[in-house]
Amino acid sequence: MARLVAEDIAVRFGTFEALRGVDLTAESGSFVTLLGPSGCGKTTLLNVIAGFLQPSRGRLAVDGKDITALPPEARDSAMCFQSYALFPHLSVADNIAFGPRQKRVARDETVRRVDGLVRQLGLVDHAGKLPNALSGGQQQRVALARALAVAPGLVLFDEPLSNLDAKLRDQVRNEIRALQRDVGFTAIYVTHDQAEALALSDMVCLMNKGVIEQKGAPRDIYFRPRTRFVADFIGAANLHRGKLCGGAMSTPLGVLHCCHEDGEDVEICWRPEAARLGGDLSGTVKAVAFQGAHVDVFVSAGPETVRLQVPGELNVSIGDTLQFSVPPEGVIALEASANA
Amino acid sequence: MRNAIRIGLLLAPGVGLVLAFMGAVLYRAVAQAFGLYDFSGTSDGLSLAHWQDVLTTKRFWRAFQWSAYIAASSAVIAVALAYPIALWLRKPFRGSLILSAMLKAPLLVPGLVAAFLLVNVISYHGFVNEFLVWAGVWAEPRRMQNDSNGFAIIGLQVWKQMPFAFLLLSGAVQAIPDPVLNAAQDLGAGKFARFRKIILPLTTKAMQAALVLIFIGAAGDFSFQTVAGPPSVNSMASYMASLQGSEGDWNGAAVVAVMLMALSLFGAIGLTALVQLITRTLGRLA
Amino acid sequence: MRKSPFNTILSGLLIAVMTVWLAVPFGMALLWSLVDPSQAWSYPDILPPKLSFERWSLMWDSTSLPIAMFNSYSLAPMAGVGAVLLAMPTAYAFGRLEFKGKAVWQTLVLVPLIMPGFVTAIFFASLLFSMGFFARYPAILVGHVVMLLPYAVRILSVSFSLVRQDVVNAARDLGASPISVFRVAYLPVLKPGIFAAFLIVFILSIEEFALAFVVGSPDFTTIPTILYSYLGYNFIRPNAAVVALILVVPNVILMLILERLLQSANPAGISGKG
Amino acid sequence: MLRKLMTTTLACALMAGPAIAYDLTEMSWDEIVDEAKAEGELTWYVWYFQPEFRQAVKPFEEQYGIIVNIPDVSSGDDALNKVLAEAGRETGDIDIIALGGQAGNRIDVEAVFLGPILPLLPEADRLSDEAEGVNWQGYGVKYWGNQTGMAYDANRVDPETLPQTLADLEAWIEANPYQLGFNYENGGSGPSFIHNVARNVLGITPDSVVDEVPDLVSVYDWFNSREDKFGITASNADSLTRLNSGEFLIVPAWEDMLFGLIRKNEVGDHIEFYIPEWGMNGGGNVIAIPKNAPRKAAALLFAAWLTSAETQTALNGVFGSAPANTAADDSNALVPNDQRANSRVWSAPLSDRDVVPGFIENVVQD
Repeated sequence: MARLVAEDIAVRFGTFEALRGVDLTAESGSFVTLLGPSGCGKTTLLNVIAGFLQPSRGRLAVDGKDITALPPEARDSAMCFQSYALFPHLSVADNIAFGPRQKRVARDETVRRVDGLVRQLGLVDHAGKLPNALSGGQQQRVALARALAVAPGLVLFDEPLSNLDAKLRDQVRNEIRALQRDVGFTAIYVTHDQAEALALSDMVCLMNKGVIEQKGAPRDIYFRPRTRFVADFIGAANLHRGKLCGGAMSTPLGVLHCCHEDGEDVEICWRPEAARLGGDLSGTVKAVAFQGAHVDVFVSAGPETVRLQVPGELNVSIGDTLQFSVPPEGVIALEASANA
Repeated sequence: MRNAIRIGLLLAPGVGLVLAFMGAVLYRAVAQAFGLYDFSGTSDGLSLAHWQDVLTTKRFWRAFQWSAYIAASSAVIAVALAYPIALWLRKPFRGSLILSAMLKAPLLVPGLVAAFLLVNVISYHGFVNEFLVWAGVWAEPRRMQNDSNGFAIIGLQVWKQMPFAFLLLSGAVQAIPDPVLNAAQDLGAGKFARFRKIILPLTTKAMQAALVLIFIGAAGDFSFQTVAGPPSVNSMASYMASLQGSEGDWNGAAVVAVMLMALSLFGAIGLTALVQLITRTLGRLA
Repeated sequence: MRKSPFNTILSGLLIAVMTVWLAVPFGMALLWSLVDPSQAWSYPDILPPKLSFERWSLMWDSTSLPIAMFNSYSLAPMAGVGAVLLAMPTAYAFGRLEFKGKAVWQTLVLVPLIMPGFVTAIFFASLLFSMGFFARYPAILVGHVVMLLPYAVRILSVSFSLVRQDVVNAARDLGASPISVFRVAYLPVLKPGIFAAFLIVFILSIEEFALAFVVGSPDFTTIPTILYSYLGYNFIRPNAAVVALILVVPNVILMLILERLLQSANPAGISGKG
Repeated sequence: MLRKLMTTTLACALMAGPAIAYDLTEMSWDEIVDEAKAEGELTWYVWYFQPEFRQAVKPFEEQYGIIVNIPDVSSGDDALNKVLAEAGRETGDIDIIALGGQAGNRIDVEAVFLGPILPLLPEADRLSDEAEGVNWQGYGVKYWGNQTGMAYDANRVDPETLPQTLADLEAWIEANPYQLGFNYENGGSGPSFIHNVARNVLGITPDSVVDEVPDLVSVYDWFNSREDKFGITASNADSLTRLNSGEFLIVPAWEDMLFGLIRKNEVGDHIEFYIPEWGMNGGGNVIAIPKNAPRKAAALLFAAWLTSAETQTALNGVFGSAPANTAADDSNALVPNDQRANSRVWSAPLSDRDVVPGFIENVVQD
């Protein structure tokens, strides 16, 4: 297990700033996700942590030891690649044993680790096969086993599930989390899938345009987004902008209440599931999407359309007028985004 | 059944023609080596006499050794030069495009012209000699055309064949995905370990193909040998052509042809095995 | 991408070396070809005493250079068309059908590439000799077509495999005749391959020496055989320089065109190895 | 399939070629000339000086209106092989062919060639059917005399110091290591040198009688003991090219070839020529008409023109070749006439064929 501290990491490609001063601390044994749209710098940050990229500024430390200048092969980290990057000429067992052999782990210890991992990840029948003979899910497990075989303090995941189908993805995701708890490594996990991030992480770092917009526990991020970007990226959010006076903002739907200090130009948001049926907000139903447990209802008033999530039993039709309310604790005021 | 006939008909004008032609030529060579189709009309029946005649001459064995030596050195040197360059140019950088275009330039120049250009430059009072004597490196001009080490021919072979090796090898090297190399590095493999454990095994096939094709090409060389080679020794092809052309000895030429094909075959097998062995050994090193 | 001064310096250096490597030999050849017939260039003159283009017109007028060029430049396109046409059915089978022993056939078609050229040439000549077949032009043409067929088969197989079955199906679904299917679904995809195959056979036919030399002996001249005659047996340096330069220039231009065409193609796919 | 295709093509080719049915021996010379003019062109196979010969035959073309095709023939051996290979063919490609005199030893001339043609020629009494010691029995007519000798760089070698005897040569090689170069194949100048050195080493003089090939070990030893003091070249032309560029001081060469090269300034005129007293072989080429020549009358007319005193004089002027017609003027040559006494023949005593293959095996390959 290892505690990673990144301070003021910046990376430049020519004139393009891929990272603009990122600070990140991953506590020992924690699961940290780097989440964000493509091009936000999350993979760049992962490559800096792995050592494939030299930052143009900043420092990295693991357990207090500066590793900024160390090459990847000398770092105590192992990466799981998006494309798996298995060695096509080596059998599954040899792939897994590659790291321990490089790190000059004793022979019987290597054998022990390979056996253990093969068993743990359900690869016993495949140990002698070449990677090409395996399915996508199996390859992913080999990649995971290969990374874990060096017993790293830090395991880096680069969108490891993006090449799997939806069902398999859930399964492997749970396996990863279970393994992380069992084996006890610190995980840095890059993804663009917010559901994955929320489900796995101890801490989510939401990145945008080379900086971390917000970091925190999944609940924090979801229920207390600090900026419009965060609110929008994680889950669905209804946004309003206007003058907040006495904790109230008037919108075409009616007046929304909010526990926040007044201001001339304030942006507020609320989650679709925060809406309650009945109340003094109202609009016309424009579209209805039945989802089983709940119904997504799109309600318009004037130029604005909002999305409500109401229990599945509710029967509404297009054209109806819907009365609803949003409790003040469900309405969040946002800060101006760092990148606005 | 109908499908088999259809496939057969489709293959006939292509593979069929090639096999009929090459089969006839190959049969002809072997048959003439064993005394059939003797045009001089002295004897027409199976015999080993032509083997006896050819294999007892020093001229044949020198040609055999010479061609084996030239082919093996050319193949190894061409690949040894092309390999690091292919690795180096794996990722594009400024100037790398011009460089790889220039590397391919010798493909544009017919072998005969290349040989002529070289002989021109290395002749007794040619550019190289004059320059080195002027610069004081050599006290007097050297006779590089009569060089019994065959450096001129090996140089020409390498010059002409290296682009080919480069194309094959850079194709193979570029086909290795970056993440695979990153993964190896990440798991603790340094530069040399990455080379011998990942790059080498993944490019073995291309390297073997390049070595084999260059070996076979160089073993069968005629033009470089006759234009730029030392006159006191023959290559297998020039000996064969001389037997058939100057002396009208088709059967002797056939013996040389069969031996040349044997040389090509065993050279190819030998080089393939050698590469396999080196790859294995390097891979096993801890 | 990190910039490395090592790369810049090394590549600059290599480019400079290779320029010298190319410029010196060609410069020398050019100088030799310009030696005026009125004054010899011999030791110990460092430079030719007199320069002119006289030797160029002399060589053109008094040698069989024009005939050789005619032979080569008429053989090559015919060999190209022949090889492409004969390669088509096989390439179709290799590129679009699955059948038993396909890999074996795909390897067997490469046999002409690994057979030493002089072996093929001499024993083809021996066959012709036995058959009493004396027409060198068609014999060399057939020889070139067969020897270069592997290249056409390899390139066209790749092209055929790139034709999308859904486009073929769509065309048939819309009621197109076999000819229209070929025109709509196959031809656009095959076109670059056909052109590349034709051009590579063309160039290799022009460069082919062994067969033309042995089968064409003693008097049927192609560009390489006349080159050999002036560079080998009748080696007179200034004349050789003229012939070499006249013949190398069209070749370079053709190869540059081919390079453009094949830029997207994988070289390993063409040579069939790797 | 291939064989079928070829035999079909062959059949077509044969049917297309009309067989010419006339007998030259029964025609008057005027009839032959008329027939030749009707034929209109002819193909002459000659393996050397093709560009020059294309110029030299212009007078013939103008006089008779018959076009002379001179293809680039790769070598004399190849031309001979073609004649032999195609002897069984009904109609060949060759109307008339030039051959080295010694080729007569390798061919059954009566079977392959038309003739005897010598008696048919108007100037027959001034011509010969003997060349290089081989009698062509009238089937071949000598049209070209030439001589091998030693070419040297007169700027750097004093003619007084030129080696004349075997002993001179030994001393000269000792004093000038690696300044002598010669070929062993691709042309006869080097073989002539090897042949004559061998005869001197063995003590064979022109009037010796040699019944069987003597032991040649002493010859091989002579060369092998000096092997790092002479250079092997690739061909006649290569020897002269390298002499011209200053690499060697002395090389064996053909007189006519050197003459031609100097005349066109492909070799500088400081290269001079002599026939040493140890002897060098003289050569002679003949022309002959294959039995299956498609245009026999034109070929015969051309043979008559080529061997005429007028043409022979002209050839001597252009090429420095020794005229084969006794009425021709031979004033153009590289050597004074008294040196001609050093000329030797290829076949006797002791043929070059008995020496050169052994030399290749025991000296070159050693």
